Amino acid sequence: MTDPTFTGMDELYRDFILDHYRNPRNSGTLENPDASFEDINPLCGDKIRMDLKLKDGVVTDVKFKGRGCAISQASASLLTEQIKGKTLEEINKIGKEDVLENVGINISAARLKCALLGLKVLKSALALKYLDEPS
Amino acid sequence: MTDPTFTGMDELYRDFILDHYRNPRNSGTLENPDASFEDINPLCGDKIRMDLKLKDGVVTDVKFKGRGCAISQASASLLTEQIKGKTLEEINKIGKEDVLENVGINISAARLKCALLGLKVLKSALALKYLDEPS
Amino acid sequence: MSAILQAHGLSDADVERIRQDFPILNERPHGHKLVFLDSAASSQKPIQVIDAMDDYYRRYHANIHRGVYHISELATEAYEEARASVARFIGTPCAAECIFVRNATEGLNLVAYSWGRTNIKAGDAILVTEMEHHSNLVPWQVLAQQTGATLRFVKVTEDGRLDLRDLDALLDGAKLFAFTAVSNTLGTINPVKELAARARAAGAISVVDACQAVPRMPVDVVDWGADFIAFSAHKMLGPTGIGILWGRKELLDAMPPFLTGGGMIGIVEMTHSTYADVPARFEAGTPAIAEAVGLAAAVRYLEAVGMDRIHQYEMYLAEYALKRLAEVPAVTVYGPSLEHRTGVISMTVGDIHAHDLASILDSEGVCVRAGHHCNQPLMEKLGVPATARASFYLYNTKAEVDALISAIEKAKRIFKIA
Amino acid sequence: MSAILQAHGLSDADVERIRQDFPILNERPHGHKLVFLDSAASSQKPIQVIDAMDDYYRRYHANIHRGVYHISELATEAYEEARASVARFIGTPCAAECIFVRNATEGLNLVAYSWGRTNIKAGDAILVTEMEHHSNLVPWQVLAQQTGATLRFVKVTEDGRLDLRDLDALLDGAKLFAFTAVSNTLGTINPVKELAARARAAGAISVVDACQAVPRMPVDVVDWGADFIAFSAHKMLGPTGIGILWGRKELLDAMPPFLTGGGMIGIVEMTHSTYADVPARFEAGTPAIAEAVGLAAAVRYLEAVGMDRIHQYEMYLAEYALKRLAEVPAVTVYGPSLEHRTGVISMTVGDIHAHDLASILDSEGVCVRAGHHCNQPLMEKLGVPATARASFYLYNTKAEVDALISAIEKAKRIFKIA
Ligand SMILES: Cc1ncc(COP(=O)(O)O)c(C=O)c1O
Ligand SMILES: Cc1ncc(COP(=O)(O)O)c(C=O)c1O
Repeated sequence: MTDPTFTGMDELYRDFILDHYRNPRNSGTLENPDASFEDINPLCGDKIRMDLKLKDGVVTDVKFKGRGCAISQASASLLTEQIKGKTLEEINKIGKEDVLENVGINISAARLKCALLGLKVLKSALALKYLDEPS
Repeated sequence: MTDPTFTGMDELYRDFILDHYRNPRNSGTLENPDASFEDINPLCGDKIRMDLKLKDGVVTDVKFKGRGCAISQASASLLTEQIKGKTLEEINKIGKEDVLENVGINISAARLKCALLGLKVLKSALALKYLDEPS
Repeated sequence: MSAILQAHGLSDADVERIRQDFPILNERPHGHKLVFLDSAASSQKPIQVIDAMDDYYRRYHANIHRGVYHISELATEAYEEARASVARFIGTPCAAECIFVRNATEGLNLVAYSWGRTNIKAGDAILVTEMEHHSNLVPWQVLAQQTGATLRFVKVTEDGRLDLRDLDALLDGAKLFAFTAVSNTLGTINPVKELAARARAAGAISVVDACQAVPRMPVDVVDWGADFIAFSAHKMLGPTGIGILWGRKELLDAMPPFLTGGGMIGIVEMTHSTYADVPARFEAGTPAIAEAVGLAAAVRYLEAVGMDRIHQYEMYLAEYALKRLAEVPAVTVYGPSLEHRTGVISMTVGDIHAHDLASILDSEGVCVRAGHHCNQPLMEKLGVPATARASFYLYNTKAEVDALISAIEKAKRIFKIA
Repeated sequence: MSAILQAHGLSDADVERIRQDFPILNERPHGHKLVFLDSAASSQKPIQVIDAMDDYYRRYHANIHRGVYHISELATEAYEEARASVARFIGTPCAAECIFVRNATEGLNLVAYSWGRTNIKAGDAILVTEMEHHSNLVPWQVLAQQTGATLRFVKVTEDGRLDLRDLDALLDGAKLFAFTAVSNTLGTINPVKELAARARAAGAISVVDACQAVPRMPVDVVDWGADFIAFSAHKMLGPTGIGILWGRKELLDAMPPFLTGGGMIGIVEMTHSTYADVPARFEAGTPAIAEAVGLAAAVRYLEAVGMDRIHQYEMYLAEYALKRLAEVPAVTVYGPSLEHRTGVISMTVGDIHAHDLASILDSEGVCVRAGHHCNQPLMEKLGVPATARASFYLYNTKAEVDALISAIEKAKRIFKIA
C-alpha cells in the first residue's frame, strides 16, 4: 500500500518553492494584454490568470495572478520566468515534464493538476489568441 | 437456506384450486352494479374486476372478471362464493387469514399478493361505494 | 472435436471452471441444486467481482476527486480506471464519453431530460418500437407529453422482429429514435448499425437500450454508430447500483446538466453556477465508487473469457433449449428463429399461468422470470398476460436446460396437461 | 470514573473494540498508521457491512419484486427490510416514506424536479442559507432559473451560525426553505425543529440536508417536523451508491414521478402510463439492492452502539481537538463555539494553503480534506480560498487528535512558520 513514487515533504517544499509561493515572480496583471486567460481547478479551487504581451511571435512580457497551493502558484511563477523572451514555437514545446522538472520532484496524481494549472492557462491564452487572430 | 414454510406444489395446486382456476364461479360482469372496482398487481400484471349488487346491506349478487395465475383467480372465485348473501359487516371481518384458509395452504411472500388481490378489490369496491354514498 | 468446441464457444471444462467462480451456484433452494436461468433480469457475480469491492472497502475506501491523501488518490484512480475499462470494453477511445449512472433506466432518463428537454419541441416526432422495455418507453412518453411531441412506433412482426418496411416514413420528421439492441422478452437481436445509420440519415439521434446486448455479445459503439447507449452493470456480472450512459462527446458537451450539486460544478456563486466538463458534469454527488471498482472487475472477467465465446456459447445453449422445448407438447415459445435471436426465451405452457409455472419450477430449484418483463404493450400484442422467461449466460450448462425441461414436465403433471 | 465514561459516550475499551471492526484501520499509508479524519466526506465501513453485502452476492442475489423464485424473494425481503430499518432509524412509522436514491444529492434533485417543478411558480421565493453544500444550493438555483422564482439567503454570522434575525421577512412569500442540519464545513448544528416550524408557519415546505446529521446524532423526523430530509449511506458506515430521501407521505403521494421506467409503473400502454404508489413510484429501474442490504447492516451497527453515545463521543473528541488546536500558534479554526457545533473542524495554518497542509498531513498518515468542501460561497464569505477539515467519528481516538497536532507542527516546520 505504500506508494513507491512518494516524495518526502521536505524535498517537495524546498526553499525555492516556498520562495516562489510567497514571492511570486511576475505577479500582477498587464494592461491591454495581447493574450489572456483565467482558469480554475474546480475540484480544489486553485485559480490562475495569465496576461501576455507578444511581439513578432515572442513573449515580451507576462504577469500572472492567482490563488492556490504552493505547488500551483510556484509552478506558475517558475513558468512565467521560463517563457519571457521565448518564441511561441518554443512555448508550444513546453510540456508536462518541463513543469515537473521546474518543480523538481515527482508528485502524486492529486497534486499533478495543481502543478499543471499554470501551463494549462498559458496554453489556453495562446490558443484563444490564435483563434481570435484573423488567419 | 431452505424455506421452512415452503409448501409442496402438489399440495398448493390441489384439484379444487385448478377447478376454480379453470371454471371460475361467478365469472362475468353485472349490469348496473351497486359497487364495482378493478385493480391490478402492477408487478405481475394480475388483474381482477369485481361487481356487486347490494340490498339492505347484504350482497345479493357478485361477479368477477380477471386474468392471472391460478392462485389469484381461484382465490377470487372462492371469495365470491363466500360473500354471497353476507352482510357488509360480515364482509368487513374477512381478512388475510380467511383467504389463506380458503386456499388452504401457506404460500410464499411473492405469491401472497396474488392470493390477496381479490380481497383487495372487494374491499376497495365497498370502500368506494361507501364514499360515494351521501351519508 | 475442436471444431465443435469452437462452435460451442466454451468447452464443458471451461464452463466448469467458470462455475467455480460463482459462489451462489452452491446454494440449494428447497433442497435442489440452484439452476439460475434469470440472468437477463440480473446476472450472478463471480468471486473476482465480490472480492474487488470487498478489497476496496477494506483497503482504500475514501471519497474521491477532492481528496489529497493517499487512500483517496487510490480510490480516485480506481474510479477513473473503471471508466477507462468500460470505454475499452465498448470500443470507444474516449473514456469521458462514459457517464456513471445508477442503472440503464437512469441513463435513458438523463438523455430524455437533458438532451430531450433541450432539443425536442412541440410537433416533433419521437420514434420508439413496440418491443421496448418500460425503461426505454415511459421516459419518451413523458417527454412527448411535456413537450407536445408525438410518439411513433416501429411495429413488431408476427415472428417477433422489428417491421422495418415503413421505417423511412416513421423517421420522417423524427428527432430521436429509441430502440433496444436485444429484446429482453423475445430475445430478438435488432440490426443496431442499420437502424442507427438510417436514423442519422433522417436527422434523428439514436438512443440504444443496450441492457441485453453488452452482457452477451461483443459491442463496439464506433461500429454501431449510435448517439447514446445505456446499460446496467448488474446484468453483466457487475454489482447493483451502477450503470453506464455512453454518448457521443459532441452531444454530451452541448448538453445542460441533469442532476446538480457537488462534484459537477465549475464556479458556484450565490445565485448561479458554471459546470464542470463531461463526464463530471453528469455525475452529481458522491458516486458509486465501490460499484465502479466491481464493474471494472466484471469487465476484466468478461474480457478474459472473451465476448465472442460468451456469445457463441449462449447461442449453443439457446439452440439446445429451443430444440428440447419444441419436443414438449403444450409449450409455446415466443420470438424469432434462432438466427435472429439470443439466449433469452419466453414461453407459455398450456393454460398454466406464468407465475404458477415459475413457482413450480422454483420448487425444483429452477429460477425463471414470470410476468410482463417490463414489456406490457408487447404482451398485449402477443395476446398473453405473462410469459415465463428462461435466459442463459456463461455459467449455465446443457444439464441445466435438461433440468428446466423436467421441471416443465412436472408443472404439466400438476396441472394435468397432456 | 463512570461519570466521565458516560460523558465520553464511549470508553477507550469500547472504541478499541469498535476499531477492530474496521479493517482499513490496519493500513499503513507511507509507512504510518492510518489516521482517518475525513469521515464527514465518507466514513469507513465495519466488517459487518462489508460482510452483509458479500453474503448477499454469494447467497441470494437476484433482481427483486418481479421474481417468484426463492432467492429473488429473499432479495426482495432484504431490500424492503432495509427500508424498514432506515425508517425505524430516523423515527418514522411509515417505511414507504423512505425512498432509495443514489445519494443525498439525487434526493435533493428529486424534490427540486418533482415537487419543485409542480409547485414553484414565477415570482415565488426559495429560501436557502449561505452555508449550504453545493448539493443543497445548485438544484435550487436551477429551479429558480427555470421557473422564474427568486433565491433568498439566510446569512451566516461572524461566528459561523445562521443569522435568524430577519427569518420571518425572508420566509414571507417563500414556498420552500432548504437548509442543512449540520454544516459540513463549520460543524454548526442548526436548530432544525425551530426552522421547520417557522417554515411551516409561513406556508413554506422545509427541505433538510441531513447528510452530516443522520450519521452523527439521533435524528427523529417526527420531532424535527420537516417535510423532506436527504442523506447518504456512505457517510454513516454504509456503502457508496445509495442514499435516502425521506418525505412526508401526503407530499410524496401528490408528487409526479421523476425518473420513469421499469418498476415504477402501474399500467403501461403505448402512449401513456399510470404509476405505482410511493415508494416504488420514485424508484425506477433495478435498485441498489446490495447497497440497501449494506445500509441496513450499517443502521444495525449504529443502533447497537447507540446514536446518543456516538454523538457524545464525537463531542468529547471535538472538545479535545479544539483545545489542542487552540494551543498551536498560527492555527485558525472556523465555526462556532463548542455548544453549537459537532466534530467537523475547518482550519487554516498560517499561510500554508490547505492542499499543502493536507499533503504534509498525509505524509504522516493523517487524512483530512482540503478545499472548498463544496461550499464555495461560504468560503468567499470566510475570506479563504480553502480550508483543511478534520472530522471525527466513532472509531477515532484522542491519540489520533494528537497525531493531527504533531503533523500540523511538521507542516509549520516545513513552511518555516513560528
Ligand atoms: C452537508 C452535505 N450535504 C450534501 C452532501 C452531498 O452528499 P452526497 O455527495 O453523498 O450526495 C454532503 C457530502 O458531501 C454534505 O456534507
Ligand atoms: C432491455 C432492457 N432495458 C432496460 C432494462 C432496465 O435496466 P435497469 O433496471 O438495470 O435500469 C432492462 C432490465 O431490466 C432490460 O432488459
